[in-house]
Amino acid sequence: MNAPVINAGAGPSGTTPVDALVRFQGVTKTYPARRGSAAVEALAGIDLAVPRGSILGVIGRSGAGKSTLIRLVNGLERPTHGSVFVDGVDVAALAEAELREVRRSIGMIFQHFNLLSSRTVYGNAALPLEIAGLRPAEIRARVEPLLDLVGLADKRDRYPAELSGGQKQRVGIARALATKPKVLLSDEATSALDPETTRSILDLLGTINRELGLTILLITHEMVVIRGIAHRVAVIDGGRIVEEGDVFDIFTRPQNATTRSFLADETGRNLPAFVAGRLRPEPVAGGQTVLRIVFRGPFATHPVLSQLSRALGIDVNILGGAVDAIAGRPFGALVVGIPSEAAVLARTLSFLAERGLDREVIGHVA
Amino acid sequence: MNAPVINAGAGPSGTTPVDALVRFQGVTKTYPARRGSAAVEALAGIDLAVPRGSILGVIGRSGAGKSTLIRLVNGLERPTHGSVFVDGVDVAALAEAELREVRRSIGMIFQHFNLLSSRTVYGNAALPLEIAGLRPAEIRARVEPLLDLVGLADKRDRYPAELSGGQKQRVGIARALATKPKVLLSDEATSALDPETTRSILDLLGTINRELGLTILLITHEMVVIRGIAHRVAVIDGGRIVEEGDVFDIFTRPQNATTRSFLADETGRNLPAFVAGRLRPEPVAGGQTVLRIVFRGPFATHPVLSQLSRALGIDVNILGGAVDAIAGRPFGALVVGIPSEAAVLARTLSFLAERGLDREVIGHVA
Amino acid sequence: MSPDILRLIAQSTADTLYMVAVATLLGTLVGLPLGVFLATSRKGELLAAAWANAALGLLVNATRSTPFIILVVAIIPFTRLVAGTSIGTTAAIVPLTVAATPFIARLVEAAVREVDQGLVEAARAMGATPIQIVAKVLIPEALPGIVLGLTLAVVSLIGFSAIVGVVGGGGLGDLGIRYGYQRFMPDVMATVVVVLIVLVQGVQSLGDRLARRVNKRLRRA
Amino acid sequence: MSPDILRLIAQSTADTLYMVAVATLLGTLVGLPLGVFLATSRKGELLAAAWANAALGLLVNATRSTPFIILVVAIIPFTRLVAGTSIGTTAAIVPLTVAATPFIARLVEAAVREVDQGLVEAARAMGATPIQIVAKVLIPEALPGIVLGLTLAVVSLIGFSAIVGVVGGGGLGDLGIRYGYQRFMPDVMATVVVVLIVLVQGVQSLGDRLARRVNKRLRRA
Amino acid sequence: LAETIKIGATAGHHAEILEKVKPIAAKKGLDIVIVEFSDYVVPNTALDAGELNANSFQHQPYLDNQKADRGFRIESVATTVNFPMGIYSKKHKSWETVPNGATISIPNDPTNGGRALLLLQDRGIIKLKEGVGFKPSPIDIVDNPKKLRFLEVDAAQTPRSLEDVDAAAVNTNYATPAGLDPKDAILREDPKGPYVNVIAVRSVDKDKPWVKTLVEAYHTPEVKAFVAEKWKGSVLSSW
Ligand SMILES: Nc1ncnc2c1ncn2[C@@H]1O[C@H](COP(=O)(O)OP(=O)(O)OP(=O)(O)O)[C@@H](O)[C@H]1O
Ligand SMILES: Nc1ncnc2c1ncn2[C@@H]1O[C@H](COP(=O)(O)OP(=O)(O)OP(=O)(O)O)[C@@H](O)[C@H]1O
Ligand SMILES: [Mg+2]
Ligand SMILES: [Mg+2]
Repeated sequence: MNAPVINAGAGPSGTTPVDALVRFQGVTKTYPARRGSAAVEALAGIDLAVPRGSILGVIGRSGAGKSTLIRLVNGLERPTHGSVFVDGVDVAALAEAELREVRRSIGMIFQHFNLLSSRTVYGNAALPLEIAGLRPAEIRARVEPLLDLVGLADKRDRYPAELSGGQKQRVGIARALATKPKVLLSDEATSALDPETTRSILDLLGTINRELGLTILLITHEMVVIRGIAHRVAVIDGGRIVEEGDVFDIFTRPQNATTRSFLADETGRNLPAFVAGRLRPEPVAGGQTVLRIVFRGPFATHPVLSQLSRALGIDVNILGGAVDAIAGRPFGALVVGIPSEAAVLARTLSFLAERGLDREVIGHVA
Repeated sequence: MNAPVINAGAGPSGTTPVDALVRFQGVTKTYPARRGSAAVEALAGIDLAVPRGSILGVIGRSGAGKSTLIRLVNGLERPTHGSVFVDGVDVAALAEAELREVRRSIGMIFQHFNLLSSRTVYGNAALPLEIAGLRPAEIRARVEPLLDLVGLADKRDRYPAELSGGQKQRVGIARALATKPKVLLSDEATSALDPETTRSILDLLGTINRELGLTILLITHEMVVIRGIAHRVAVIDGGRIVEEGDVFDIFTRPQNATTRSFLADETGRNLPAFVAGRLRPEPVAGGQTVLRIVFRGPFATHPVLSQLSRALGIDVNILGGAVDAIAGRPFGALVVGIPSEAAVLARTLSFLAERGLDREVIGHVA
Repeated sequence: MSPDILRLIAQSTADTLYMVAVATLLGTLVGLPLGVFLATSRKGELLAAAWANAALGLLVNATRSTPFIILVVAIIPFTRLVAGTSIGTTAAIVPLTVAATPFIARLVEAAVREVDQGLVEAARAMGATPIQIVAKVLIPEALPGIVLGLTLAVVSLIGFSAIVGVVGGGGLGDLGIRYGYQRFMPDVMATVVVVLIVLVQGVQSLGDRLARRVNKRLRRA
Repeated sequence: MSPDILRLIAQSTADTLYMVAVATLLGTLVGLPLGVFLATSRKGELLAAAWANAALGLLVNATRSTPFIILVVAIIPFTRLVAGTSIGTTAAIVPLTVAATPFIARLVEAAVREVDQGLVEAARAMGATPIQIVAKVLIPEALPGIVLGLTLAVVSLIGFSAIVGVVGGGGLGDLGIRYGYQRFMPDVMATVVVVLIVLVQGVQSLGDRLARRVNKRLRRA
Repeated sequence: LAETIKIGATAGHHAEILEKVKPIAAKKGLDIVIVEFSDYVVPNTALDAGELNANSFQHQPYLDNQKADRGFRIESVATTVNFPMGIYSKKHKSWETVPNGATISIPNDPTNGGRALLLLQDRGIIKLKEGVGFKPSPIDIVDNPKKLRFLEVDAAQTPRSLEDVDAAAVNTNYATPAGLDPKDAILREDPKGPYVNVIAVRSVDKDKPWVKTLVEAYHTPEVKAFVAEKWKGSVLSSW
């Protein structure tokens, strides 16, 4: 139809051999055993490439190894085996002193903020610039607009102990961006932020990514963040990458159980409780058959349900689901009810199949 | 139609005079001025009641005063003016020693975890029980199942420095629940958790709430948390409560701009970028008129769009939005496109009006 | 050196160990709670007893500012009461302890002040009594700092114990002074210093090791 | 008390202040970097120079374990080199400084070890050099602890300075011992002790106040 | 059955001599325990309190003074040795060449410091306040025509200060071990002065039989020979 279908333009595709700014090669990280506690294999055989200028989202269960993974990029953690290349240099092989140069081009937002209690908001954001040796006037010119951007201009002279959780996190964000790094490592940078502030921070990151080509590794538990800003996503589970690829592909056709479970809330894949509670395996006379239909690709924004309804002369009842954009491309997953008649079901399924839509019979309700 | 419409049974309604377990009365909290920094009015005239056995979600921008608000409940912060009643006792008027008794019936999950670095996971979770004077055997009987529930049984003897962010947070959750408190104060208890773990924690809290009547004050930035577990929600902005009430009411008909902005991502109220970018104020010949339709109340699960499509013989194109349950009740907000003809629009609007659905013309696309 | 001198050195080493060990033990017994109290009892703090805090602070300062010899003499009646005599190694422990206690108290105070206030808050939120907060939060969390402080105190005491020669206390430092300094026997002086260095080196590395052992904040990569 | 004695007390107070101030200043100048180095140079740490760490640690321990009088004698040539003479108030500053430095170093070391490793990590992630980490992270973050440590050191030095009577250093403590104690003039002794207490009390409360001022971790409710 | 007594002594000569006395006394049935002090007050306090049976470290003037000051009930039962004090110099061959304004280091304890000042007064170099007794201090100087500057240091430190001052007043017990020859002193105390040291006991004990044994053991030719040989005449026995 004439609905506007736009392909997400930004971000290199992952299928062709890419210019990887960050590349993990056979990386293993084991935290050694301690009296009374066994060793922990936090990462096991990680191979992963982050294309230059792209935003890679990293998701995974608590304790899966996400923080360990990104801490390897700037050498805060050393791999037990394997190599981590940043712009062609194996940081795992560099001595601490040699790492310094590399680190100055990497910004990092820490999961626990790590703000200096002895410095004000301004002083904290200025720190990496001082370290880089900028003059006070240059520092001011850099930091003040940044504090404005993260909405902390009025907290400029406050100490961290006087800030709310989200305010601290925003200081960490400003600090990581102050040096205009090539790579940004972001460990749950928006977890303490409200949705509105989160959006504005994501907009900021997106803008820097587009305009300055910033490469971002972004750990998050908020799927909306991945959907909104990431180009690629890596799903890590038990120290292994269980799924990795284009955000749209993975969000619309997750293969791994963990990924599916993560996406359940986000893409309307889960059944609302009021449907789930009534599902039966067998059709009920006069009831409805519950289908899940996934809209992706060229038909994502076609009025498929409307046409189905008219073509078959049936009521199609939307029970749950969502239609939204993922990585800038329209996508929908709806749970619908159609009259419980074998013929109706057969015709519906073939109608959907003709249009290349994923469809799945979930059950029946009275 | 015959779709299963279920009312959220749990949680007392907020309209009748309730038995408030926690009640804020004219509470103001000002952090005093410091050399070079002005005073901060974190809370300004808060009146709020939390019914016994209910779950109150508190949302608001970063720095709005949420943490300050819940820290008043157990007297960690003293109000500048006003009273905070917990089970009829004004905690603001109690001396530190008198507060102790009240505090033992209140569990708290801190935004920054506040785990003792010198104690293992088990030791941290056991702390409140030691303080309450339980014997080691009783403590073990209480703590171990709880560590199982939060998925930390295998980290039992680890120290916080060896835990991931989410693992730390779960220790904090286990610790807060260990004493079987009457009231739980939760400050972003799931912010560092992946969606799956978040769900399991919310299930746990929901169960305790239902079975033991635990009253919960829950700060969160994740609307899915509110939607999934809270009965009531308070929106706080600039130290004031700008909106408060039943979750379903507020999520489906937010009055305040902040609330709306927060809910945008969650309930499909926002326009997908590919629609928003093409919106025009005037109809385009052969184009579509974009409407937002909100499904709530008795018609929420009726196949309204299907019927509209058939009744008017038009294609109704779903451009965005979501259908899901809020506080256990079905709710939907969809952005749809109908053919851009004045007559079609008029008939559509009256069709929707007859069914009592909120509708709004947003614009037009080519 | 004559065997007599060697025997003297052995005896003095034993005396030093004895005096320092007992003085540290007793000094810690009193100094630890005293230090915790000083750290937590100012206005607006956990135990909030501003008056007692000021009084004890003054007492601590008074003890710390009085030159040791004057202190020794001033407390002779007390020493007699406790040790039965005012001279000799055992008696010397009394003034040594009196001097060590406020020193240890200040070191403990400094360590306790470093504890994250968020943890105290967490314990308060659980309804912990001040005693519980001290026992379960402040001391365990300050332990690495306290251990380093005690190490510092022991080393200081070893050096300090030289002065107890005033009351015939004996010990290595006194031996060094009496033979090395007053009788001008450089070889005795050198030997004493070497033994002292070995002793202090041992105490220090033990303390360092222990402080690291009890420090659970360090990530082990 | 005769005006002579009063003049003596005034002079001794001035001497004490002079000696302690200069010794603290010089001791801090050397002890601060030394302490930071000791805290950060063990294997696997920031400046990782295990050998230098062990060597300096030994030096510090050696200095700390040597009884002061022996130290005074041992460094007489050095004292002469620095002060031109080995006796008198100015000369006394040299051994006093030598004794103060390792003490201050250990106190600074303990304070620096308390700094949250996460902050060091953050600075490392910014590409900070070890010197920058020390100057911009470790020292500012450890400042409250360092201030308390220096307070402790100054108070100890005030008490300690009594011993420099050995080399004619003068000062309050020495006056107290010689007149109050040895010549049995209880009024002089009492006066000296009172002046000392006032001095120490002043230093301590100044230090406490300063430590709180530089501590930005405390929430003000 | 042997009787045991505790004798307090200051480190150095007094203790060393007692070590020599010890075996002799033992033969006479008296066991001596020597308690060494590095202080001049505590040995008397301890004696007065009965924690010591005797002490041997002070001369008669000092003892008198202490008794007057502190009301000790102790008294001397025998004289021991004398350490005549000398004024030494590394810069000047004789007192005559010591210039005006010279710095003199003297012991900083009252008796020894006092001795140094009294020695200078005896030689007419300074004048002390009337009736200051045996423990004058530099503030008791009323006339000082040579404008000498006095630096009070620890008695054992005086020989070590010779490089830094024009002259130093050194007790003989510190002079000899420091390598000074008492004959080289540019000024010397009269060996027959009042500063002969004594053994002191508590007044109540003075007639006890062990006192007699102790004094007898002390005043033996062996001890005298030991003193003479060890200190080559710079320490004078009184018996
Ligand atoms: N000790 C303090 N001194 C001064 N201002 C403070 C202090 N504590 C909090 N504030 C200020 O009070 C306001 C409310 O803080 P609060 O921590 O309650 O916010 P919040 O709603 O919890 O925010 P967030 O979602 O970011 O955690 C903020 O502007 C904060 O900067
Ligand atoms: N220093 C350490 N010693 C031992 N085990 C550790 C250490 N640091 C991390 N771990 C363990 O390694 C695993 C991975 O930790 P990591 O911090 O990478 O998880 P994460 O994916 O970031 O989790 P979260 O989402 O909860 O932050 C966890 O099981 C954790 O307990
Ligand atoms: Mg993590
Ligand atoms: Mg908060």
